[in-house]
Amino acid sequence: MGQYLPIVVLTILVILFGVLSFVASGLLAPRRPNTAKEAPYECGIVPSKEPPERFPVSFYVIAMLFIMFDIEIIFIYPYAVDQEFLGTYGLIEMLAFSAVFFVAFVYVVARGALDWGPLQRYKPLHDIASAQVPSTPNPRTTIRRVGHEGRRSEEVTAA
Amino acid sequence: MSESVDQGHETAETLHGFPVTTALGQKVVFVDRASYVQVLKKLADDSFDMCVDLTAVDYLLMPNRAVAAGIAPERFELVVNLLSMTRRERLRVRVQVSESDATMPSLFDLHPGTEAMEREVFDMFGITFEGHPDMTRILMPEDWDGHPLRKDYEVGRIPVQFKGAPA
Amino acid sequence: MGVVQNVLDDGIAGLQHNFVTARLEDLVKWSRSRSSWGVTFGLACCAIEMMGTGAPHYDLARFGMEVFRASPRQADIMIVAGRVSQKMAPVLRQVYDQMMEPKWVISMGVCASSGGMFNNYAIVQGVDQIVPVDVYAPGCPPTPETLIHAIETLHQLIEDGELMRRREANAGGASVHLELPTEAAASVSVALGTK
Amino acid sequence: MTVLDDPSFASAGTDEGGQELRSRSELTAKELLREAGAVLRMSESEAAALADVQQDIGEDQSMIINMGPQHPSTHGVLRLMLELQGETVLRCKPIIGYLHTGMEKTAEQLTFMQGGTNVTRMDYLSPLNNELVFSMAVEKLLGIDGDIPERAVWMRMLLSELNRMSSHILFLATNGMDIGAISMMLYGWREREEVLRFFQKVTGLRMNHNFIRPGGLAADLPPGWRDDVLDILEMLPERLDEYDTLMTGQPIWRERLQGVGVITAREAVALGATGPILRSTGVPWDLRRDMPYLRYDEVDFDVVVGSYGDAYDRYAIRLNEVRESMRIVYQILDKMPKGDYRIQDKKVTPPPRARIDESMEALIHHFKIFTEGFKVPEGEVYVAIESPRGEIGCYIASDGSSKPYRMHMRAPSFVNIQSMPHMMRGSLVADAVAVISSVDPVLGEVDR
Repeated sequence: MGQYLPIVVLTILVILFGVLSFVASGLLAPRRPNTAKEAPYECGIVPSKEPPERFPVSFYVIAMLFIMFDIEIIFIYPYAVDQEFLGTYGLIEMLAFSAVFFVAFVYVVARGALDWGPLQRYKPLHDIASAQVPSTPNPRTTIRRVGHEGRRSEEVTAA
Repeated sequence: MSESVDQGHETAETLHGFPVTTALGQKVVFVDRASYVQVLKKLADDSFDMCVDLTAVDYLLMPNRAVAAGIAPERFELVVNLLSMTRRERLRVRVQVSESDATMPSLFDLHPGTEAMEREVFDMFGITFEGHPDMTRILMPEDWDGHPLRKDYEVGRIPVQFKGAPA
Repeated sequence: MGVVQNVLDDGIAGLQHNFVTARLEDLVKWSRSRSSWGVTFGLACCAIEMMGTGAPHYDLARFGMEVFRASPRQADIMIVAGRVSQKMAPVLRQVYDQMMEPKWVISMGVCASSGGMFNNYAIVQGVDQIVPVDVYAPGCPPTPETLIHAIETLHQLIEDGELMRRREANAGGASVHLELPTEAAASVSVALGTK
Repeated sequence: MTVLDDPSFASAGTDEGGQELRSRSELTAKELLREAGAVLRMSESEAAALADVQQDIGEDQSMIINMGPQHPSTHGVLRLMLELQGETVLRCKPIIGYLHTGMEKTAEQLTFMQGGTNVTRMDYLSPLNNELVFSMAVEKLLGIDGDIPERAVWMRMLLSELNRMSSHILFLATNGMDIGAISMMLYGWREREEVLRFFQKVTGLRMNHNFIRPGGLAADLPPGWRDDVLDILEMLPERLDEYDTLMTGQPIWRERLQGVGVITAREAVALGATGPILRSTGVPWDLRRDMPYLRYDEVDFDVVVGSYGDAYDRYAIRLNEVRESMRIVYQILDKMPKGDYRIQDKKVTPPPRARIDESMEALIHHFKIFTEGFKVPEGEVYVAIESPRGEIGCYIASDGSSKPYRMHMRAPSFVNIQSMPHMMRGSLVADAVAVISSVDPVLGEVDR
């Protein structure tokens, strides 16, 4: 019986702390509601119409992926605690377990659910630039091109 | 294009048929309302392709101002600043707008950049632009009445209370 | 009975001020004044000086204003930095209403305090027509030192203000009207941290 | 009943009716194409190419939200109404006017001598450039723009270039913070404080100096100004290299900015955008080089030009323009002539303070100039210079009295903001923040 006492005390303390802070803030905070406080915050503008409930599916995919990998990590914790007791058998088991998740991950990446990156566009910059301005009026000033670092080669379309 | 017509003692230069004066070294052409868009289109083809600024002036308190010969000064005047990058030259176009029907054709199709400037001129002076995609106020709140930059619109000063303050 | 009902209504401010709650009151007031976060309400030139005050050289973090929260829900002090135009006035009022109690307002710069040099149709001649202002910081723009002086005055105000016996009059936040002392002689004794 | 206790004051006031973005169902196809295509006159092929942003999504698919006046990344009180489909921006409409101060109306009440105080509060990141363009316009009207003393002209160039450096350093700070490099804000402000301290020493104020006045400058440079400038110029280079390693060298930084907010040269010219936005598309148009004013034709410097027209180019342009400005300031230090800092023409310049005590006429002259101001001959003028954000122009029509009849400032940010919807079309919300930051608008000069 003795060895379980610390766990029991700990759970009671945790529950107590959780409930106490929840109730205290509910109790002690001054309550002075007004319409503006209930309204959603829209950068200072009073929202005229309700925001639609429907959201694109890509948010949902991201949420699902997060939950999946979160659960995976939770299972790895007990393995990590008893790692040497489980030995190579445990390691293989853990790797198989992770492989299952990895397959799902590869599938999702292959289907392109994760490439949300900035939409990069390279517009044809036909050389209006050089045709525009004839030779420089002031021989002392030259034109220096910048912004070439890290550009992928095929995008260099300008003169 | 710009021929020098000898008129009396000084040669009155004209551009696309409209009188040109030089104000402090800057060429200014006075265009009338009817052929306003055509002249600007010709100017745009002739390398004045960037419309730098479009604003208006209310000449209520200055009726007899210096205007090129043959132009009847009206109350409002639209001022368009054009820039030619190839010739490194600026040109100012002044158009008289009468108070009775303060409407002008919009430059939006030729110079899309003037969309906001025309909305500001509408907001501040009340000159409407036909063919403008979004003729609403831009600076003042939507329910504001009156056009602030007109000369008959008072400043809205709150009199300061210290002794001897100007009224 | 009475006390419990007061606490339920007004939270901690419902308690009566007595020797038991005195220490608790000091603790709450000290914590509020030492970690008050500003809501980013930068409008015009004063906003650049406000950012300058938050920057490493003048470092507002020394006074607990470590970060400027963008959303009014997590902010205590609204620093109105700049001229308030007629179009911006309802937005200012909306953001002020959406701030949680206790909240304070510093009117930074002469344009916010009294319309400044723009006495015309477009500028609200003084923010105190829209929101209750606690401290007015003069200057156009106030140098970061003036702003820090205003913030320290407000912190001192929070520490000295009553928490428990709040008057029922001001339904809004703890909006105590107070101007910087005009005559230079009576300089405000800003006790930094010492009681 | 003041507004304090009128709860409905806010709700009634904040919606701007006609100025707001109308929802998709209310628009005709042509208007929708224009707003989605964002303004430009497009050939049919380009309009068809636009189909990548599909037009036929239903009403409830997209959401119109406010990136409103009080928002950390809109650089002031700019309000953007975005129509979003998930994270993609379909349409965007900037709504401005939240900082409208009626400066052009106020300018008609102030004399030419006082005009500087009003104008300097427009673009509060480079106040000296506002005063410079206003003073040059007034001097041109007076006809004295040719005989401003040499020292005054060179001092104006020095202050204008230092102001360009402090404005671009602030751009680097806010651009870094907007994209996520928060520490960039701290470094940027640390450098900017040095330049502001120099301004405080010379002009007496950190901002809104009213130091460049029609006819010259308000005062001479304080003794020891040369080594203050040299301190700044010695401190900056390795700080700028620090920025290079922190930002230019980072793949994340490049990934976030390259190809984002792209605009071509034809679109930039059509929209009237000037400054770093125009130069990022490859058009080498810089007023300091192409239509030189002050003594920019006696100073050699590079015009920095990009070639892709995206946010990364605009960042690289501004970073290198700080280096160019330092080069110019070095040359100004060598060429700064001796002489008086203000034109000696009695009509414009008040007598020096010392002489007022001795002679009666000086006192009357001083009193007349400061109360009634000097008379400017009738006429109209438009002068434009290169401010850090683009071409800032001052159009003054005067009626011969001592107050301008009409003063209009052509604000570069006002026009550059109109090109934002075009750059933002089809990008993500995070890129919208990068686009706002790369346009670097200052709302003081937008709303005037």
